[in-house]
Amino acid sequence: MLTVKSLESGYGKIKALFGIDLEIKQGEIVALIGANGAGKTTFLKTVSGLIKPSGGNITFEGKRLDNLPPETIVNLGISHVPEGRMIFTQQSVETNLEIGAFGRKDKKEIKQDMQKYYDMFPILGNRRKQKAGTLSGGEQQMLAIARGLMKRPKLIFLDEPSMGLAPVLVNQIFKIIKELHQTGLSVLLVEQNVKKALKITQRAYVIELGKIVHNGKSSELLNSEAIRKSYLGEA
Amino acid sequence: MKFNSLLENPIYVKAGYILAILLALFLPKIVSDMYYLGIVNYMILYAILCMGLNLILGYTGLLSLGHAAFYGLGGYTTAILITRYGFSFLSCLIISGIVALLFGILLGIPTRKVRGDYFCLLTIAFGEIFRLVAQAWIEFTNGAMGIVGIPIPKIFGWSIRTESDFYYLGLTLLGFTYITLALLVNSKFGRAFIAIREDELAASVMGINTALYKIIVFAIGCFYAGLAGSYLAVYQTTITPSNFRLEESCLMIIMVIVGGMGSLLAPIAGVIVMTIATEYFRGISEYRMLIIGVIMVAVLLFRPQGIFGTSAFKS
Amino acid sequence: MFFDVLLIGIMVGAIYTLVTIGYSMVYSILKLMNFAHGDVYIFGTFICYTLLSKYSMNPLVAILIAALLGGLLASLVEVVAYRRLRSEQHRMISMITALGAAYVIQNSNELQWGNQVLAFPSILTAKTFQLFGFTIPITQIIILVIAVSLIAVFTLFLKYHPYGKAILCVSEDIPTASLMGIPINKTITMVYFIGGMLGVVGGILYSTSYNAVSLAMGFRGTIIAFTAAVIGGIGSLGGALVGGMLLGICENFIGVYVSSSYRDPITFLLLILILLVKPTGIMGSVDQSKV
Amino acid sequence: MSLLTAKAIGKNFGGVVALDDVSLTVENGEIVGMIGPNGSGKTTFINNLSGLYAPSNGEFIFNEEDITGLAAHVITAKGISRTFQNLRVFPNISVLENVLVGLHCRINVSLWDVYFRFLKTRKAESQAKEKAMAVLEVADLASRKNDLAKNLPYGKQRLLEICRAIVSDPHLLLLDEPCAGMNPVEMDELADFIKVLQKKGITVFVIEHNMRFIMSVAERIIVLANGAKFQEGTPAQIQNDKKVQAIYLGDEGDI
Repeated sequence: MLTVKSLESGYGKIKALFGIDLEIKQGEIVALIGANGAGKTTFLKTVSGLIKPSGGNITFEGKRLDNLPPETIVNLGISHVPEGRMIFTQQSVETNLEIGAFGRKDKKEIKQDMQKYYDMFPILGNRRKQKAGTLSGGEQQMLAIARGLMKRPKLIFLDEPSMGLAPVLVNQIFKIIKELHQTGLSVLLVEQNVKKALKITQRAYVIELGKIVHNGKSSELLNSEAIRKSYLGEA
Repeated sequence: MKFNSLLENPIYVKAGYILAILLALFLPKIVSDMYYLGIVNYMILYAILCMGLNLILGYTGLLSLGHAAFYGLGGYTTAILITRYGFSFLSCLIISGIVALLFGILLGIPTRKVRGDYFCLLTIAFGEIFRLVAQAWIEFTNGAMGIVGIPIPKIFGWSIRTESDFYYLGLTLLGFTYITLALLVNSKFGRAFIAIREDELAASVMGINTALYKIIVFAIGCFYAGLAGSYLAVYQTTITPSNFRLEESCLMIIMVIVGGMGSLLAPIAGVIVMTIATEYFRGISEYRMLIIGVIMVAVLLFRPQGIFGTSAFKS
Repeated sequence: MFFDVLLIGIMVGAIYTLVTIGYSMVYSILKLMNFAHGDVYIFGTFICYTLLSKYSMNPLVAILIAALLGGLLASLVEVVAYRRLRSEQHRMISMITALGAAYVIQNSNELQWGNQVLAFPSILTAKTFQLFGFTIPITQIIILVIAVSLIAVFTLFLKYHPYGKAILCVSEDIPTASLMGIPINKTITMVYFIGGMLGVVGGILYSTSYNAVSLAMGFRGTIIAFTAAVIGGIGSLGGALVGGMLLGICENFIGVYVSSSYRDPITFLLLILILLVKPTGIMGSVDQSKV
Repeated sequence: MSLLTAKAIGKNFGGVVALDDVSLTVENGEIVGMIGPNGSGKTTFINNLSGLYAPSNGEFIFNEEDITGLAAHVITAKGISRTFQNLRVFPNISVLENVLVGLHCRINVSLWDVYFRFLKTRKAESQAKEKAMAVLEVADLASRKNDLAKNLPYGKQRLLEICRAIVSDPHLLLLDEPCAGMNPVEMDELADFIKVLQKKGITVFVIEHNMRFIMSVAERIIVLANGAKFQEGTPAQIQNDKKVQAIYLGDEGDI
């Protein structure tokens, strides 16, 4: 579905990715893990078009994505739920969801989808008229995910969805991600909560200093020494 | 490319400087047509203004659209002191610079609190207040008619009458401007100003009192405008509020940009190019200002560092 | 007397609000001081003047054409002069480019219409009516109604139309908005278009109520818009309304009770004082930049 | 007496608690590391210490002097220098000039001197240049002194930023993620460089994500989580601490 070959990218002159190869198959849930500053967010931003790649190529369902603007890429079916949630804090919960569906013409179904997510996240339903900035961190994360789903994507990128959330909420978010995958959505999950991420994903890539250093079945990586090292250094 | 490598060779550069200085010293002997010498005198006037503005704009990165007001403060100070109170030109010149400097400090104080673009608005507002007050306060400034009949200035017995006299007076002021600016820019203060332009926050953790330095730089830049205003008053023998309109501030900015921001002598190139362009297009005078505007936008879009400016303003 | 001044102040305030909206929106999205704003609106006002006085066109049609042309000019300026500069660059450069664009438009306007004050045809009735013992001119009421309803329409557009919401989201966060599929370039051009249009209508209303149009009103308009936007807090519609009204009313009172020739200096002084006391405007909030 | 004592530092941003009751000490000559997940408040701590923000609660005692809430330039003059997470060299001036800006508060020249005492100014300037060059020599940047800072490779720019910070002979150097964006070779060079600085008597406080780096450089590590101090110990202790592992790797939990 998504194939990334020797992708290079960075900010201005500063390179952050040095030849990333990554693949996601239809219906898969894949984790991309690595320490802070390893290049995870840069990778997502490059695929979704926020950063222009400096080398390599990205194909999604046979179409080249590199050098397309983000608004085109999202319309091809990739939703990117950015790090730090980045909801529109001055707008109502409802407006945030409507904006998520920007460009969709099927008004009725948009309404249905919104209702679906209000049912899925009742707290959002209760606060639909409230400014999104007044939501708590966990609620904002739910809103960000729901907003990302309003486009009816085929593939969704989740960047650090558990960041800054209380443990109870973290579990809840991971449950939601698991359920989403079960509905047939393909997921690429970037996480700092490595263990949980490996638990709910099928495969995982480990990124270090802009390069993929391991990849394989999540269950195998879960107890691997390599992962611990990647995070805490050699003992 | 060739031009740049020529600039890098110290021998050519030195020869160039000597040639330029000789040319400057003997120009009135070479240019006999007073009309052209008059144009050169205006160039000198603008060079002083633009070098001062460049300190604010190009070195420190503060956008000031009120430079004409400080120019005007100098002009009115000299005009009023000479015509009404019989001050000597030299004392007027100094007082004019100081008046502009003091107002510069006053207007510079807000830079401490206010963001860059709001500061720009402040300078516009100040410029307009100055012009409108000069227009409305008829008892003091003679309103829109301006102050006329400013007498011929004398310095230590030297009466400055002819275009050539004014040329040497201007050249002296320009030399003073250059030397004092060079001293400042090549000191730790100059580096501090540039650091503020490059990254104000980083500058502050380098131990630079950014709030104070912005006031200093603004006031010093305005000081030169005061000098230029004083020169204008005696050179034109009349000044009116319309000498100091916002368009004048814009023109100075255009000159600085075309020449190049953040390099000491570069604005002079802008002054020369823009003055010649203005003269060249005189034949189609109604389109002249339009063409100048187009040049300005084009320069900004395609060569924002100007002819000789620093790469800080390049994309 | 007091009441008349207040009424005119409110009318002028409503007009200023129209002029301010576009300016404030642009600022909130791009953080760009659009110096060309006033020159665009005076261009539209001149167009309307020509259509009315030379071709005796139906006022409504003339206003519509003028507003459309003004909007187009504003978007043209955006595409030609500002778009390239939107990427990372020294902020001062984009500000000066805006200044350059203003210069070009202003000089083009001058070529066409000169720099004299022209008599703008009066398109509204000069009749008055009595209410609670006050004489109220109908012109001012009509102008007020037009201005207020345009502000209302635009507010509703922002609140309910998908593109309106898109504008609000773009002004909050451009990258995230693009992740939602919002075409950023198109949206920004649209903001310029709408801002230009509203400005032109404001300019026409102002000119018709004073029966005058001149080149100098353009630059003054830019300053007014900026001042009102800053006073009210940049980027919010409410702010534009508060700022515009406050400015319109203050200005009229100063003009009548203090001195008409010191009207503008005092207004500008007010601006300076407000910036000194509360740099974020009366309704604005503080933003702390990330280190 | 410790070089730096932070007493119960707290910082709120409009109701959001970024730092909560953080107390720590830094001894003279130490290299102290601070780690913690994203958003745990590390940079906020440094920003408060270096005077970019004023803390909402608590106080910083530096060299037995209360420096809480002083302006950034004053704190620098007192001997605390810093670098930035997102690299803030002055891009359009030369390498040498960058370092000279770092010397700003140590060049004893007033405006009066600039205009009226040329000889004094010249002497001060040339002394400053010598000093700057000496620092550039140590960092192996001397040969590139005339290059614009932005034309250096990324790793060298990072190094330049540190040179700029240490040229004023600070007592305490704060490094905010100095490794970000560096490759492993550059990181090793940096680690060596920091140890050289320590030998020169500079106390170093470093925030870093890269564990390999911080474990090899720091003598003592403080772990921050959710704005509060979470753990403190030697690198070995921190590495084997189950609780620290949990905040970095998370737990499996019941999903």
